[in-house]
Amino acid sequence: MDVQRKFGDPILEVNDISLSFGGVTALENVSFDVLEGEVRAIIGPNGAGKSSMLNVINGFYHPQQGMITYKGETRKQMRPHHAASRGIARTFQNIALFKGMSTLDNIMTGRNTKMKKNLFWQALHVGPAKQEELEHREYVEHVIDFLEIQAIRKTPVGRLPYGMQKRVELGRALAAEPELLLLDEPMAGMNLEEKEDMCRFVLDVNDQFGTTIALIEHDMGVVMDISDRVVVLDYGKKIADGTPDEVRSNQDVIEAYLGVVQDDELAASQNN
Amino acid sequence: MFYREAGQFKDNYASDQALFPIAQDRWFVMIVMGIAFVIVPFYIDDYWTNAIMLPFLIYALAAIGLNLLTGYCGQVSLGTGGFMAVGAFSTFKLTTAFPELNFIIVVLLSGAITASVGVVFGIPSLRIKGFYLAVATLAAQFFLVWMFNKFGWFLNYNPTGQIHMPPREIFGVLITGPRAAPEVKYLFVLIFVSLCALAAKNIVRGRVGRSWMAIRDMDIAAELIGIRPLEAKLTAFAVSSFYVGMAGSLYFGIWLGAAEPIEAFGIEQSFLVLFMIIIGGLGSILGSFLGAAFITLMPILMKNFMVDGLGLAVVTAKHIEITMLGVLILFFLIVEPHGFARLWQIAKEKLRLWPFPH
Amino acid sequence: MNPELLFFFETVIGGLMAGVMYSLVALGFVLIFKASGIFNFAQGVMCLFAALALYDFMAPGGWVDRWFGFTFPVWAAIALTIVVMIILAWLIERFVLQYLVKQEPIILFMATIGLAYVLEGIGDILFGSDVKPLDVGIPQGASDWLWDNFNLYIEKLEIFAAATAAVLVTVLAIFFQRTRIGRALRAVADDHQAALSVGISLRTIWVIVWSVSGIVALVAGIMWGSKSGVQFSLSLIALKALPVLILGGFTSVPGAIVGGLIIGVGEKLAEVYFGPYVGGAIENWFAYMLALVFLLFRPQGLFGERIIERV
Amino acid sequence: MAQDKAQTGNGALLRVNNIEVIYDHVILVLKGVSLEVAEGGVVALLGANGAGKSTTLKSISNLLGAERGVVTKGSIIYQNESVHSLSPNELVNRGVVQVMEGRHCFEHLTVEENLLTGAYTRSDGRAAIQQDLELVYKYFPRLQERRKSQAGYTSGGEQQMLSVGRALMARPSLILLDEPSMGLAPQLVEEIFDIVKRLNENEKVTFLLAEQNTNMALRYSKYGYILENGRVVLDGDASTLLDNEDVKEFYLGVSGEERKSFRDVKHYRRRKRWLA
Amino acid sequence: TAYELVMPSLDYRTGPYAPNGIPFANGYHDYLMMLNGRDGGIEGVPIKLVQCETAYNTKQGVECYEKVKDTAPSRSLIVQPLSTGITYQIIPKASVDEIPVHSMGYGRTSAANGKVFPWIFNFPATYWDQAAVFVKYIGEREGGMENLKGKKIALVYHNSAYGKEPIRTLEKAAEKFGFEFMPLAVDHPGQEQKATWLQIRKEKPDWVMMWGWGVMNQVAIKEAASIRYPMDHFLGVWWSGSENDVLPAGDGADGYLSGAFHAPGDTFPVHDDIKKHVYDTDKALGERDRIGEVLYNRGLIAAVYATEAIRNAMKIHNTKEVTPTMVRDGMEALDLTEDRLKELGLPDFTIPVKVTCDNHAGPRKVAIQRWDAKAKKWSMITDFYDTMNDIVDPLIEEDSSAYAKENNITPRDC
Ligand SMILES: Nc1ncnc2c1ncn2[C@@H]1O[C@H](COP(=O)(O)OP(=O)(O)OP(=O)(O)O)[C@@H](O)[C@H]1O
Ligand SMILES: Nc1ncnc2c1ncn2[C@@H]1O[C@H](COP(=O)(O)OP(=O)(O)OP(=O)(O)O)[C@@H](O)[C@H]1O
Ligand SMILES: [Mg+2]
Ligand SMILES: [Mg+2]
Repeated sequence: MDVQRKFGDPILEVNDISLSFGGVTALENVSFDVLEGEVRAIIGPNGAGKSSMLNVINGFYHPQQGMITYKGETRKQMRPHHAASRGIARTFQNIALFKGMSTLDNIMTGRNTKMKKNLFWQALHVGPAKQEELEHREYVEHVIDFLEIQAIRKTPVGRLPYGMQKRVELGRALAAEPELLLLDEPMAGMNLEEKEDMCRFVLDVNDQFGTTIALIEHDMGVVMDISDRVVVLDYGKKIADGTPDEVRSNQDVIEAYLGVVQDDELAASQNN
Repeated sequence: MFYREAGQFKDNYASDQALFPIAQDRWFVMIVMGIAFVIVPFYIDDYWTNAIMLPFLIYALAAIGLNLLTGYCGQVSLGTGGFMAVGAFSTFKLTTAFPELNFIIVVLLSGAITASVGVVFGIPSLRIKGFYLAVATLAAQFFLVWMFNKFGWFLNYNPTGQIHMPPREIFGVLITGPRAAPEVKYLFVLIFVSLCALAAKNIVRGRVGRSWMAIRDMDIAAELIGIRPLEAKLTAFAVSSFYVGMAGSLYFGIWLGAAEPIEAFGIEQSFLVLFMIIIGGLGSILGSFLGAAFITLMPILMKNFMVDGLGLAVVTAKHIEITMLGVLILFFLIVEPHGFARLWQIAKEKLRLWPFPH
Repeated sequence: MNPELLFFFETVIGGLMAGVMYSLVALGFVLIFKASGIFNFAQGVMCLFAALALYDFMAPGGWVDRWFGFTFPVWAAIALTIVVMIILAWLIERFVLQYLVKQEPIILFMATIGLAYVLEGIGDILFGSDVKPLDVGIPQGASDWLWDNFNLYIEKLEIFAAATAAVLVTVLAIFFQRTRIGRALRAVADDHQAALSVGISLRTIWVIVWSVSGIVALVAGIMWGSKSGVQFSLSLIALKALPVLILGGFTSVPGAIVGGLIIGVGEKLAEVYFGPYVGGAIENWFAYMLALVFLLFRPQGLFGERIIERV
Repeated sequence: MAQDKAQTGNGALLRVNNIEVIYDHVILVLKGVSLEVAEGGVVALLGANGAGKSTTLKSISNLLGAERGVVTKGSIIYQNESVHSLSPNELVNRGVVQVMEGRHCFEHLTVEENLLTGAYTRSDGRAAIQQDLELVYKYFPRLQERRKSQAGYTSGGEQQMLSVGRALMARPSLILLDEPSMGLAPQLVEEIFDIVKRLNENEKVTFLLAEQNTNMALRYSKYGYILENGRVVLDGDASTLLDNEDVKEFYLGVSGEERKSFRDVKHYRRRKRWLA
Repeated sequence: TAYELVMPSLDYRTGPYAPNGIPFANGYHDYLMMLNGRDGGIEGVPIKLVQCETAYNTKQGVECYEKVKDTAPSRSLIVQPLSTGITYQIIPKASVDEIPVHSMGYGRTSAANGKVFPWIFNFPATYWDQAAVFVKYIGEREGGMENLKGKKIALVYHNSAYGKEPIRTLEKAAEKFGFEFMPLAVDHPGQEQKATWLQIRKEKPDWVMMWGWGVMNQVAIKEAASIRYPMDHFLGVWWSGSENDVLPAGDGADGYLSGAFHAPGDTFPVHDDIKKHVYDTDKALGERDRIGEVLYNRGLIAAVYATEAIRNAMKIHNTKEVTPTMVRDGMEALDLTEDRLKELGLPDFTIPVKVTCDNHAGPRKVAIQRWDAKAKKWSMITDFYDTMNDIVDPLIEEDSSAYAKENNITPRDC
């Protein structure tokens, strides 16, 4: 890392979170924080509780125990739309796009919380409602340009290949102008080239808009390269937390997750 | 080839978001509207008005209403008949209580009353989903109809439980009752339905429409990106019921003129409108019209063809008609599960590429 | 016994019995839904169709009689009707379902409505629309023994129906939960495409379930046909089965029975004790309201599979 | 192209000849794809998003119908027999099983029931099935831990393991794997490819796998096809492909000598394409 | 081409009520076809029967009405809507189109008032008359009207406009005679009536009346038999008294009573003519052995009334090319005497009917018939009873004047 990156105060802190479903414990006393402006990775073996953690953060799961502090406000749990309107946006592990809608409309939904005109004006579709619609359309077009998906603007997302769908999903999250962006395996199912693009998008969002990013990813190359700090979960417990380099050399992490370091990519990135 | 978009450039977002961004579409719609408004009224007679155009237009309005709820917001409702009854009875009570009230206002108010009833019965949708909700909405269907049938107040204490539309004028022209001229009824309904369709189209391409569709496609994700299910679902129920209520109002006021709650607003009514939107195309305003046309006209056309054309016995024709209607429904579903609207779209895409297949 | 109390008992038992009759219809819905995720609106018409076919095999003046000059004894007629229902299932699969793999539930629902029209039309053309009194030898009338000894009024037909339903439910529940085919059926309901990919033949499965539910429809058709004659109205009993269905859960065989019992008792008690105050005929909506109330607490019905909500 | 470079003589188990696929009547997706899989081979199908990998696999296993896609041209020959018109279950009976992309599990069935459903077509008795169940559990211990949970409630990776495990339960002779490594933790990715290797060597199972993890895929396979825009643009032995400069640059991310850090990619690369 | 008399018939041979609609439609059809075959129509002018299927559905009824009303060459001379719902629908339209409607024994009762409803006829009796006659009959059976006091009379009714018709009359009668009135609604289609009959079993009404239709009738009669309700205290309106209704209950239905305004059976000369001119010439739609069923005969008598009215019209206006307006005049001058009935081959089939300008409901008399389960036969067991004018007339007056007011109709002078 050539440039020294600067981060602000913690935008998000999770404290002592425990979550279980019937007999299954998904999270157990997990605490960590995310600093403003950083790229924070969450890694861990399958079923470790990473996705559950994101679900807790934006209010879909309600933890049995623990506190979440977001932008200085502490609560036991969030309401999903409350989280959304306070600037938390996310993408999903199993793509959760609105299949029947076009790319453009999908991304426009991301701006829903920002649109205010009431039903009556919308039914008439003149004056203020139209104005508002156009303003937001313009912002969305920025996002579309940014993600280079102009060509599929009007395509129903159900028809898009997997990778494109992931991109549209990112677009939808970006359209909300989030302060905290939660990404659940954004690069799964992409080839290298596309991963590079995706990393670029993530880093650009982070740079240009100062958006804080929390990201789950299994590709160690990506995680090690682009994240500032990494939390490692295993069986619902936090087993490590630190910079990529610290984590990589942590014996627990190697045993639980990375396996014997033999991955070419990992080796390669170590050489870097 | 015929349907070429090339060369039609849009240089601002407004024109890209226009109702019919493609010129051919614009022309097509204008021609259809021209015929409907200018030519048809000169030729229309009692039969065409009462047996064909009024049911078609009024059902189209109801279908748009249900489509907003089911096709756009994904909440399957079988309470349409009950909500139409609310519209009809509101109209009856309003015109008899305030004979001077303009009929246009009566229709709008009936819609509004139905909307509020719709919201109440929409509340369970926050918890109940899919077919469970569909069946649960039958509670509304049965309860509302029962209520209108049971309490004399709704019927103005008419001993036989029928309601009648008294003759009413707007701007000096008789619009309801048997003496109203067929073309007047037709034009009135046509104007109403066209404006409503336009408003519906506007709603579904704006924020509210998108949040409905988001709820439909994946309600959890929608909630997580900041769409309030409560707000979205209840507005869908409200707007949908508003439309259905107006349809009920016209259905009773202009078309039938008299109605009996159980018969006129029974569960068949709910199913009928549901067929229309599925056959026409869920999530399509155009589809609502196509579906309404199919379901209201097809049986009549088939009947007239078989009885007048082929000279079949009436009863045989009826049996064949029922069977054929079923066969046609199956046929179209197999050809294109997403309804006529989708078929139309595919046809357009083919036309665009014509003479090349892909 | 105190007449008020007796009346209460009678109402409850009457409700239970009526509920069982609804359950028989609901069971057919459950089978198909559980095994293919299709909300089969044609179930009611299938009951009618089965009863019509059965009647035709047995009664003088039917096709069989006219063409061959004889009629079948009851058991043979039932066996033949079962064959007819299996053929019907095959035809339905062959000409309709096959083309609708992986479509959305509402589309499949619509297809079954189309099917209902076709069956109704064909049933009318083939068998006419007269009322056909069906008698397969099920005892009719009030049970004399209960009447004489306890002054209780219970229909023999309904006792018979209850016993039949109990047997059916037991067999079907075991079939679904314990057998390989049962597992495959549930798999199909979850994901058509994935089921195909593991080698489950949707076509076979569909023929099987539609046949089974055709047979269940026959049973329901026999019971209702014996009760009120075979005629078009028979197809409308589907509407009485719907609240049972949602209350018990679309996917649960035992749910169909328990739901039926609750709805039956609930609506009868309401009609008898609450109805007179509001003018009566509240049974219909009350059944739905009752189901709705249960659903508010358990959106998947009492015994239905949990609706999986995840991101 | 494929024919003249046939991998192992004429013993091709599967031969796809010049197929065209159209979705929804109008969307042409595959524009003449041909490929060949030798008996006992491991063949990788590579390509960017939307190149048509999944579509190719689905046309082989005949799962396209469910998505309103049709093969309009060409032929698919398996064991010297055209399988174009067979139903998917008949294909499974003949030993062709596909693991679909995107974890199609039976949500309401438990993990174990899912696995057992995988053995639906088998008739070699309970004991044998039980044995294979143990085997799958051995490969994926995580599944054993969650065996009684409803599949719909398992994590993404667990579902992925489940769909791979389920396919193994059918004891197929040809497995079509669509992105098996997606969403799996690194050591599991390794594990999956190990399983591929083991089954291929010990049980003579043939594999056709679509993968994004080019590096892995090519290391474990013998032959590879690169698909772009619905056409095969390059094919060859895995080792040859690994050495191909273009492949290296675009699929392996090694330009010149070594791999670049993701952070260092400072501009979106204008990709060079073999075919527009 | 030759002039033809257009007579539409809005049938329902499909849907839940088809079992009842079919025999009626057959009776109507057969009589007209018989006239065509035997006499070449009415006074030599052939009849053009235009059938239209409504499935007992109001909306389809509207379509049918609009379709048939202007049929060439004569326009519809007289419409039989055959459903209370459709009748209500058509009443205002027909009045504007000036086409007479005959809703025989159904439809809107207050249409009896010819001053307000010049185009609508509902002779020979209305539902309110039927209710009144039932009360009279019960009084007679109880040994005098004064004995009605303190009796309990239940009404099991189809929960629709049709089923609700008698309620007002019965309420008035209950007031007057001091019996307890207990209405029990049954929802369409009425396959499940357990609750109703449990209530009856508990409350033990002395008499039960029924206004049912379709499957509701059959189930009710069966249930009544099951709870061992005495069948000779169970009275159905004339639409609840056909073979279809009682046969499914088997022996249990023996002794069940129902209203009627014509005789059952196929023993009248007219039936022989029908067999000869319709069935032997293969023009029939129904089966020969069902001639003479109650509803068949009802269709037949409807056809008799209509054709006699047309014949009248021809006489009055002295033309064979009658119009609907003329037929209306013919209806209002209808006087079907006993002798005329005999001439028509219907001796003692029904009572004489006389319709006038202000009385469109005719004699308003009803008889009672009883079902014999052994012989599988209905038979008339009483004479025709008069209605109770003191109860019914004011109701008709009230209802028709309310209608007139609502629709700005000035009652004509008669
Ligand atoms: N059901 C469908 N309807 C219409 N188009 C489709 C459908 N499925 C796929 N496509 C289109 O077919 C093309 C190829 O898709 P396919 O899924 O085969 O790609 P892929 O190579 O598997 O991509 P990925 O790596 O993202 O999985 C894409 O452009 C996609 O838009
Ligand atoms: N709603 C739920 N009900 C029951 N169990 C659940 C639920 N959600 C998650 N789990 C379980 O909790 C554990 C953690 O799941 P989670 O999805 O968080 O894993 P993950 O770390 O994201 O794994 P992966 O990398 O495979 O996606 C898993 O074992 C999963 O089966
Ligand atoms: Mg996860
Ligand atoms: Mg793919």
